[in-house]
Amino acid sequence: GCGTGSDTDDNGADENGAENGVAEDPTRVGLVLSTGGLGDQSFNDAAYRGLEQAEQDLGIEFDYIEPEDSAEDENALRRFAEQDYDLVIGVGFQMQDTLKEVAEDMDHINFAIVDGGYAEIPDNVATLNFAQHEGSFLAGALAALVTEVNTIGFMGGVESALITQFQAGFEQGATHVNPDVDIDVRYVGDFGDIARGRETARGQVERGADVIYHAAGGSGTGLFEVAEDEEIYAIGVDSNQNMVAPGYVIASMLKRVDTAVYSITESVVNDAFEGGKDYIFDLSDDGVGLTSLTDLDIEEEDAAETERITQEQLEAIQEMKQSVTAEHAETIEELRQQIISGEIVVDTE
Amino acid sequence: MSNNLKSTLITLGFAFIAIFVALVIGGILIQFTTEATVIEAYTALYNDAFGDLRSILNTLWRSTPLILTGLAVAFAFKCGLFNIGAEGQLLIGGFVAGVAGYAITGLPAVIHVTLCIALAMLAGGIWGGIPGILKAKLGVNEVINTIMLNLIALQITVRYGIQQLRLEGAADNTPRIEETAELTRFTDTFINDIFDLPGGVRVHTGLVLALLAAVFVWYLLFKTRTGYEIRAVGINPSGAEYGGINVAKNIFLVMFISGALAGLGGAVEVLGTHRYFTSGLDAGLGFTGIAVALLGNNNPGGVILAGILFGALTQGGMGMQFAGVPREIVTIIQALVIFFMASLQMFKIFIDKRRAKEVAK
Amino acid sequence: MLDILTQIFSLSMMFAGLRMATPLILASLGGILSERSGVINIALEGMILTGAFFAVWGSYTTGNPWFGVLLAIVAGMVLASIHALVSVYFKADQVVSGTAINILATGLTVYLLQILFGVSGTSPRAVRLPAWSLGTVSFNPMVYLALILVPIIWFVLYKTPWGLRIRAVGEHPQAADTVGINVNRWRFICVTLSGAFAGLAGVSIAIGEGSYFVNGMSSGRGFIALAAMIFGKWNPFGALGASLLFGFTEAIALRADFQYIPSQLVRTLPYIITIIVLAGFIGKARPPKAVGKPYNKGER
Amino acid sequence: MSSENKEALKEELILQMKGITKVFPGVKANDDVNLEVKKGEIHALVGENGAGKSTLMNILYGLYQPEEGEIFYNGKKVTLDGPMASINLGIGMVHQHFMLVEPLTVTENIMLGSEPTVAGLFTDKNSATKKVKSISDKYGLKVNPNETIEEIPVGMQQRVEIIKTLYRGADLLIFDEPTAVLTPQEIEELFEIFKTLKDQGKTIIFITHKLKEVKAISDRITVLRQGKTTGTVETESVSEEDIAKLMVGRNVLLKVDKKEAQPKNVVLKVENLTYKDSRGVNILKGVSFDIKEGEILGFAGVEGNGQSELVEILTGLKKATSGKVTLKGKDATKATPMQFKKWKVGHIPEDRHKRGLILDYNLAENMVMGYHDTRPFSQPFYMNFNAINAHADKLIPEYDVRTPGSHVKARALSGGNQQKVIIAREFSQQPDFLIASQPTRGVDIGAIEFIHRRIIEQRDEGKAVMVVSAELHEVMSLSDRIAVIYDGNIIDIVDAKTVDEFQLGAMMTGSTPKKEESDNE
Ligand SMILES: Nc1ncnc2c1ncn2[C@@H]1O[C@H](COP(=O)(O)OP(=O)(O)OP(=O)(O)O)[C@@H](O)[C@H]1O
Ligand SMILES: Nc1ncnc2c1ncn2[C@@H]1O[C@H](COP(=O)(O)OP(=O)(O)OP(=O)(O)O)[C@@H](O)[C@H]1O
Ligand SMILES: [Mg+2]
Ligand SMILES: [Mg+2]
Repeated sequence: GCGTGSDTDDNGADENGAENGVAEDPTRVGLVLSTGGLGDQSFNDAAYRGLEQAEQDLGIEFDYIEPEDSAEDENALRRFAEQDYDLVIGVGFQMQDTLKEVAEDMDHINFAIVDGGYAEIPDNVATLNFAQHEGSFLAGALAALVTEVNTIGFMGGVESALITQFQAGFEQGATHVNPDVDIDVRYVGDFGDIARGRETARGQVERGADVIYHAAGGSGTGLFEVAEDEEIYAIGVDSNQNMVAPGYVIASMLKRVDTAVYSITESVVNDAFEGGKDYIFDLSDDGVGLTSLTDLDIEEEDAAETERITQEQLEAIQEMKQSVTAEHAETIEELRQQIISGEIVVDTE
Repeated sequence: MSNNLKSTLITLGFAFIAIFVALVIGGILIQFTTEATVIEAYTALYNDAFGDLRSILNTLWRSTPLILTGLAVAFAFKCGLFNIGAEGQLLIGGFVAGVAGYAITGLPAVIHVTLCIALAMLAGGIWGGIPGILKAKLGVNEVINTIMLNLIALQITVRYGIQQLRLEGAADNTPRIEETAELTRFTDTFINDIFDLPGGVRVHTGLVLALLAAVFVWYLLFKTRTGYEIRAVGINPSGAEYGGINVAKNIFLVMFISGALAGLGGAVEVLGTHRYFTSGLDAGLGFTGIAVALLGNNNPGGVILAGILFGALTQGGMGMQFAGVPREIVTIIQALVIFFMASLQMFKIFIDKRRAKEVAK
Repeated sequence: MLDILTQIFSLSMMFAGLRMATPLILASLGGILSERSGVINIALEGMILTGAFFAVWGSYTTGNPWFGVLLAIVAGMVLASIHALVSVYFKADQVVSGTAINILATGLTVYLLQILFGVSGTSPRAVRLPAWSLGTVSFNPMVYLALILVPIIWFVLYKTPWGLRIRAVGEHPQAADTVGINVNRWRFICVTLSGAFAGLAGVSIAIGEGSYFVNGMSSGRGFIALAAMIFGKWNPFGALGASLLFGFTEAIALRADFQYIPSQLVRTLPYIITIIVLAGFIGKARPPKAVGKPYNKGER
Repeated sequence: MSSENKEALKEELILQMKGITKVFPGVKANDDVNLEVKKGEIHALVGENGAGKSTLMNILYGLYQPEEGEIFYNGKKVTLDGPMASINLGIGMVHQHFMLVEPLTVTENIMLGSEPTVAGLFTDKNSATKKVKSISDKYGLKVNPNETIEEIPVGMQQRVEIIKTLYRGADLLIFDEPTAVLTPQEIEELFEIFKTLKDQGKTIIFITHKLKEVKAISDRITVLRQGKTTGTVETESVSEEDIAKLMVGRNVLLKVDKKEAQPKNVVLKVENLTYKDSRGVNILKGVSFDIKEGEILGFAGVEGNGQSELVEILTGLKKATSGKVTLKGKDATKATPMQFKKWKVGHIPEDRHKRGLILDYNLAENMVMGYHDTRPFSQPFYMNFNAINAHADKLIPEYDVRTPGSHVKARALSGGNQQKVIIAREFSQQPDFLIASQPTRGVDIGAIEFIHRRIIEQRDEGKAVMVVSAELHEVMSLSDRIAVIYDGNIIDIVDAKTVDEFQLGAMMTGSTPKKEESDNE
């Protein structure tokens, strides 16, 4: 769907494009989402957001495709390339082999892949990778610091290559600050089942966990509901989810797929695309990281302004930060620096 | 014979009307709720499904696993069995093919590929055979067991198997299969020299296998003693028993073959399309196979046609997305086509009634 | 080992099982109504999903979750009436029609989420149904409703004229026809009602315990409900038992701590148990005789 | 007859069907049919299989709508657009294949569609049961209201059907071949019921293939032939032969004509056979007998005394609990149906729809069922459909199967012709031992004659034949020896020439001294 964002967005893009003086020949970006499609509350949504932002700021045009199953990925990638899009982005490392194949065929087109790794990266491909394990390390550390009962939980969606990285980082971070902490690891078995997510979280609470981190997409919503009901703390993932259950989500582990997509797009717009490279987004460049532990984030304030949350809810978030997480902010920052400097090495599996 | 031809033509005519009506309704949605126009959308649908050689070949490529799962379901139906389990059988078959494809090395290509396929069919066959034997020996309803086995297969293969076998740091796939285990793509064969195939044509020899499977099923059902027995059991088990037919044996056999066909569907996807067993294989191919079978009237020829129809809808659906129709509307249109195709039955009854009236005069 | 047992047979595990079972109970009751009248309802899955969507939408737009309940029921019924129209009156294959409904529902909910909420994936937060406390226990209303509906449906099926007709229509439509019962109309009614039940199942997963709609949140429950219905031999109490078994084993898989078995394999437990139980103890389940066959007057 | 009388007669007519035409794809089932029925009479409707009797009655009951024709009920023109229209007029029908819902109880079946309720909500079972009781008392129709249909015998099922019509206030009752599935005793009972109904002022239309019954019970007879009315006659004025001729259009031999039997070697030996069903009930309690080449051993007995199970054991469809079956010197106790076929055992099953035919297979396919694995029909990798079709094309004229061709589905044939298909199939394989179970059930007289002749031919060719029939007359006229079976035991084996109907009847109900003896086992 040609930027099926709402009409107003398109108009906005046009105006912006005109201002930037590239209206005649805007940069065109094709986005092939992974099979979960839009609404996964994870990288698909984030990648889309990044391009929306680019549409507004940089005056690009973009199209996206949601393949019905992964067999269609190639088709979609190739179609974009054949239509001479300036940049074709694939999301999810399920796509990495197909993308490489297409990129080698169409070597005059720029490609990027979110979460993809190659032994040898083709010259026209940029891989965008995230140190989710590092961010999760901080989430684990925070959880271990906040827990009052020495038991924390990790709730994954489905056992998979990606989610394992979240889990590994979380466990390492937690034991780093408190070697004796009990970590209850659970998988929902589904990325889109709130009810199962809820029961999973309830089970974790029953076994004593009072801080739970999730990497379970839509199922994670169940965790936030349980956090409110059972008065425990949750840690969100991928984007700022602190507003979902204000006062109960102590932090979110951000994974800035949107920023990554935006910046690679920007490089194309500026004729500065450099392929054959692996772009790693990690703690050092805020490609991953925790939401602020002391003050309100822009997103949180923005949510209140646009009335997605009430003023009281905003205050609840603020108050929670002050009473719960602020005291650990320094420790977490230190850990962050240690990881950046290489003093602490976080494993992925 | 000419009467037969006539009724086939009439059926085809109605099929077109059904598709047309579905497209009209879908068109209204497209026109009023998306930025694409009906014309753009449907031109894209047609072009991507049948517009040029590449589209046609890719439609056939998308049809390949659907024809196989459709055959699996249809074959079981002919014996009065409802195999909802093609999905699970496909997964198991695909998984086994994927594992055999990389774990076994050093074999010549023909042998390796054949071995992978044989193992996949065996595995799918066992997965279908379990509910088959439970039905045959204990009379347990096959629908419930095939549903259960679908869920078990998903956990064992996609969820557990892949996690155990995938290489560290790699995506959710089993390791890539050896080249000797690949089903050749048409682009790598002499066909390429003749037609000069464009890039992105992914149809592979799995298509040939699917068509062969259809011929096999047709021959088995309608030309052999086994088929005679299977159909008899499907229509009237007591009568078949009276006729000296071993009902239990046939039920097991049919579920085994049905599972093997679905397993073959998994194998061609793995060996031909993906080249590894991937979590993406869990894409409802088995469930769509049910619709393919029933739309195809449970006959192999019909299954091929219905499989191509669904392949075209998927393939063309991608084109519609490029034209600005979001995927969900594509999905809705697919559902509408099925509805109207299924409702054709009504027209047939109507025509029969009209004929009776004519005879009376 | 003992630890596992105490975990499994704890009260909270029972409660979790009951919560997980609720949508299954409701949907399988719908399945019973439909199949007892002779129409296979493989479309429960799609109706649950659609019901869940409208539950959230109704609750969200009005702030009153009960309005969501109402909408979910209506939505389930509308979808079901399409299935009924196509498979009862147009004599389409019931399984094909059901498959089409399921495909339609996946597309439709995503589409409506876009159109009505302007978002994709997860809906905004809706108002949840209030929990009802009964002494020390507290559940969402759907749990109680499911438990109450079981005897009611049983009563309707076995103690009222309607039930008698429904059973007759599904078992021997010609016989019903010859005493002046309108076979197709009863089938239409039953299938449509089954949609209401599936809609309620959708309510229970969407705003029963929670407050959101997520794409594909029915997660195959329609098929499990179908299995529960067969497992329970098309009897409401049987289906209740089967649903509880499924819910309970699922709760165990989600919540109990099996040290040495990978969780993916633990998750197969409910299904393996079902196969074993069916093979070992229950055996043959005889479906209503005419199920799956469109009724044509002139045909025998 | 004075004109006044004629007027009175017109008054008396409860039903007139005029110029009824009904077409099914490929068949004109009724072609300008006329039928007049008087109030309070028992009117027999006869004709060959496929003559259109059932179709005409289904039209009267509103199940089918005719393409042409008019119906007058009590002098008024009526439109019967559904069963409800007919029921409301007071027409009731007992179908040949009962319209009963098996898992429901007797009362539930009877009240279905017109249930009394309490508070308009739930079924008032008590008052329904009461009403059933009062009807059953009034007309002498014994039923057990709370048993399910599955549990009760056929005769009672039929009484349930009758009560169903009376419950709805029927004045005109249609019976489509009500006696085809009944035992002689049950037929007696049914006729008593007919008389009671007639005494109470009800009118009865009655379809049967048994001319003796027509003579015994009816007042007038209407004959259909190939979809057309041949005429209506007073029963008193015609003989059985006359009716037969009207139906078939030629003279029919109503008596079986046969030579003296020439028994030779023993073909089948059954020793102490017992059978327990899945619920643990003893069905066969130690049965022993043998059958020789060139003789017909008939089995007389009220249905449900173990005959069906005996036949199924002797064809491999059921396994004996104990005892021994020896066939041509080989132990056949545990043999499969296929083995029995290989040993050249022919079997005409009692239920042609359940066992005998694959209704959706065409005639050619049906005519090789059970022999489909033999040459020339089955070749190593394919079935030779040319041979199969040729086989059918040869048998169809030979066995006088009335059908447009061998490609027609068995379902489309009338019952008699379906039966002939089975007979053609079994006889064409030249069996050494033939088991014929209810070989002429529901079959018209022409076909009965034909079937009987063929069975005796088999005997005369030196084959061993076993005949099981609920029809005493049939058993007596076909058999050389008669085994009387009662409650799972063979009471006695008697010479068919010396025994009479009353003796047999008595033995069949178990009232001989021998009964106690065998019961003691
Ligand atoms: N529903 C139907 N569809 C098609 N053909 C039918 C149908 N019902 C009856 N026929 C055909 O119409 C003809 C008359 O059938 P009908 O049942 O009236 O005969 P009948 O006199 O009752 O025969 P029988 O003595 O065997 O009961 C037969 O050729 C039969 O095959
Ligand atoms: N759909 C149909 N198509 C073709 N023929 C039909 C169809 N339905 C019924 N018939 C035929 O019409 C006839 C009417 O049925 P009827 O109740 O008289 O049974 P019948 O002929 O006496 O058979 P039987 O005695 O074996 O039960 C049957 O012979 C049956 O085979
Ligand atoms: Mg008849
Ligand atoms: Mg008959």
